[in-house]
Amino acid sequence: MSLDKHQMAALIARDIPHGAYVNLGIGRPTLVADHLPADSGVVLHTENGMLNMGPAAKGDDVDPDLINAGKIPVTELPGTSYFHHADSFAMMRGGHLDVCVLGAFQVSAGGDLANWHTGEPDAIPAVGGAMDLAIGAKSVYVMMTLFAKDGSSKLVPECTYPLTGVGCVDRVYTDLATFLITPSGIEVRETFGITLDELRARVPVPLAG
Amino acid sequence: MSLDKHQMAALIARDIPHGAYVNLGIGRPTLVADHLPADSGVVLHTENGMLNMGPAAKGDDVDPDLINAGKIPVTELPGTSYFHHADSFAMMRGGHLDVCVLGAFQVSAGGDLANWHTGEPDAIPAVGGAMDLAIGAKSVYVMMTLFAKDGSSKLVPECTYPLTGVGCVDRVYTDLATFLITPSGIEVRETFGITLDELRARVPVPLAG
Amino acid sequence: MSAKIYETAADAVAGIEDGSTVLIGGFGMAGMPVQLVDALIDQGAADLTVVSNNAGNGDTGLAALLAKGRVRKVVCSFPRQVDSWVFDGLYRAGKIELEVVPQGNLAERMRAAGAGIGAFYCPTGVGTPLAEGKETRMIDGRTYVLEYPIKGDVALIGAHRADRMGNLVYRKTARNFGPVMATAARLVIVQVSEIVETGDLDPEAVVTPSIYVDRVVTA
Amino acid sequence: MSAKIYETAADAVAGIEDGSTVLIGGFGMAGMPVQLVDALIDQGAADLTVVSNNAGNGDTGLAALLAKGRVRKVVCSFPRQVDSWVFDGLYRAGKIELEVVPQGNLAERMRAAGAGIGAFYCPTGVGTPLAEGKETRMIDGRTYVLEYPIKGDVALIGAHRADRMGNLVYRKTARNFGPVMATAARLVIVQVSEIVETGDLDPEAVVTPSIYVDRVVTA
Repeated sequence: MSLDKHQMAALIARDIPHGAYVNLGIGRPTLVADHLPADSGVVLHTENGMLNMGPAAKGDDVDPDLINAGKIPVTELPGTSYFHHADSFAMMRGGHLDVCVLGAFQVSAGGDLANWHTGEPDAIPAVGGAMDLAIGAKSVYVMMTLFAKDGSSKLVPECTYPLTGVGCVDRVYTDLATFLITPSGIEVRETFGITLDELRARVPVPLAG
Repeated sequence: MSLDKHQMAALIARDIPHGAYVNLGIGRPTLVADHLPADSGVVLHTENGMLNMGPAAKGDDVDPDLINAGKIPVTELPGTSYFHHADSFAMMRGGHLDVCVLGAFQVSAGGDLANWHTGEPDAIPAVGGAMDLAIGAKSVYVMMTLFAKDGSSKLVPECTYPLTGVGCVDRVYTDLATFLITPSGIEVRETFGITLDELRARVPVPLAG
Repeated sequence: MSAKIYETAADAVAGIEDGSTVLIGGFGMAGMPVQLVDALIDQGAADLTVVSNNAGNGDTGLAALLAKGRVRKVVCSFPRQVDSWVFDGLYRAGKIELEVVPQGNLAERMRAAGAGIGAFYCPTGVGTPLAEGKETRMIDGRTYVLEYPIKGDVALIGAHRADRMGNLVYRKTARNFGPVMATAARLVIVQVSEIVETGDLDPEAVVTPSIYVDRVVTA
Repeated sequence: MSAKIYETAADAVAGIEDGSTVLIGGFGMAGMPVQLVDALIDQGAADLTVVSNNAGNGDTGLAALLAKGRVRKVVCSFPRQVDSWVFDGLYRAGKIELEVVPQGNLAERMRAAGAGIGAFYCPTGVGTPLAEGKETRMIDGRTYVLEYPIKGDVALIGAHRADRMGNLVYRKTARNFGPVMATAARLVIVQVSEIVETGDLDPEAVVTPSIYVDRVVTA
């Protein structure tokens, strides 16, 4: 069976090392937090200036001064620290985060990432911290469905959407398979409800089994 | 009569605008602090990470964690802030200090400063924050005797000692005269116990009266 | 010592000139200096370049400034939001310029302006449309893009508390761009929830030292 | 959560390799991690490059490390002090290399290493012997020198308090180079006066976030 988004999030959560410093991109990657065990020691970073972010705030805990990068009210955990934007992005860009998990429109065989702009001429461009996250973390994990709504593969020989970062993606977690991007090409770590041959037939990139 | 170092310090103190943010270089320039009136509103910066430094610490007030750039124990005043070295030098280099007062071996007609190295071949070079201070403050005042022990002028057409900064000095306070360095040359603002003609005879730089 | 404390937001924004580059703090609404932006609307300065992370939310604050036609250009990382209809309309009508800057570059370029850095080689954006036409350089096997400082004529900042000298502390993630913008503008205007006596802020916990602050008003 | 807390300074400095670049905090003795430097002497790593503001005082700490012949090169802003006889002797005997760096460049170059900046154009030192042979560029009518990051394999830092996650606060001007060095080295080792429970430091006042800290020991 293919994975739903919660199963994908759980799979990623299981792969994050104990005690890692992690940034979860806005959207689906934030689901990963729900699957981290209580004793994971994982510390969440949000690029708007906070380490050791807690779960979303509810009810009386909502504080307009305490939000995540998606502008959703969150909470703080013991051991939180706050810092300004230049310090926060220095932390990201300086390679101090262990893992970041991002959504994507496309990932190329060489690990290029496209996740900020569909390239449509009338779209208003908006990048936020995506380009900084893409090049900053020690490991960049992408979380996405393998195929777009029109059935085309989002794992591609070369991205056709405008790039977010070049050669920055290490792993791609999808509903149908997990891919490792290595210097010698893409390796399929595991599949879900699909065979390697079926994958090879539908994904226009060489896949090592 | 020529000025002694305390009179020079008093003269500089009088010229510092109300409420200015000021760095006093190590050595004689620190004397300027003793002559600032209590209501001057002047805020002293020390490049090792502090604004609103107070007077030297005495007796029980001595705290090895609270020192100035000359490594002398000092005190804090209400409204002090501490910051790390990169932030402290960003403050200097970014042009936020109103005035810094520095000692000098030589100042050139064009405002070049030499104050860090005598150029002797066996001298161990040591620059500290001198080059950062020289280029950072909005106004750089030099405090020095006008003549060296051998009688030579320290105000020179071109510095012969290794430079600290190029074209960075705005004013030179000496025991015998105060000089303003302007785009059109050096102007003598006032003299002490010496005539302008005597000055011109001994200082090898054109002096406007 | 209290020369920096202003009675009203109108007094605090007096003198901002047409054509100014105005840095406006905040990430969404957290840290947004709403009262100062409202005062700037009343003050009337036009032909502004606004540098801020977003391009206004709803119909108030920065969005209202845009709606009044006072802004020539927006420099930001993320203009497109669910409630950014004012900006969206102006942009699609060709009535406003937009420079999209990666969020980290926005912060670092203002930091460079404040720190006296002339330009810096940055790893973000290499090979992307946002680096097109920019100088690049390979250093130690990695490619970098050359980025230049963003200086402000004015910064409008929302902080938590100020003392009467102008030292500032912020609150939680509302800190965001405030401390960096305070270093990057010639005239720094701050709205705070509370002004305390000088000496009442912990010197170890001051985030923006008083040297960076010109005018403070309670909002 | 307490994987970062070490029992002894000897444990904390274990594994530092010959040939390492070691960043050592402190400005004079303020913030100097004396116990860690002593432990490094016992640990035995040699052929080190030491980056620190000064080049040792008296006969202890960094001066003792130099006296043992463990240091190949010193990168600092101010080696020459009244009590720097150990360094002075080695230098005059040609037994140690010296790179003198303006203090602001020392700080900013380490900050660049920590922040992922490939190089930066800096106003300090232009036209002086310390910029000789370096690339320069005119930007907006001002000349700048191109400066590169200083990265450490290890940083040894003295701070005031840590919590069990590794968040740090400093004390007064002993803060100096610690926070910058913590960002610039692969392995960051800290001595503190006191370790407190996680949650006991004010999140608004943490100066070095836990992400930068690998090992903490009470000294």
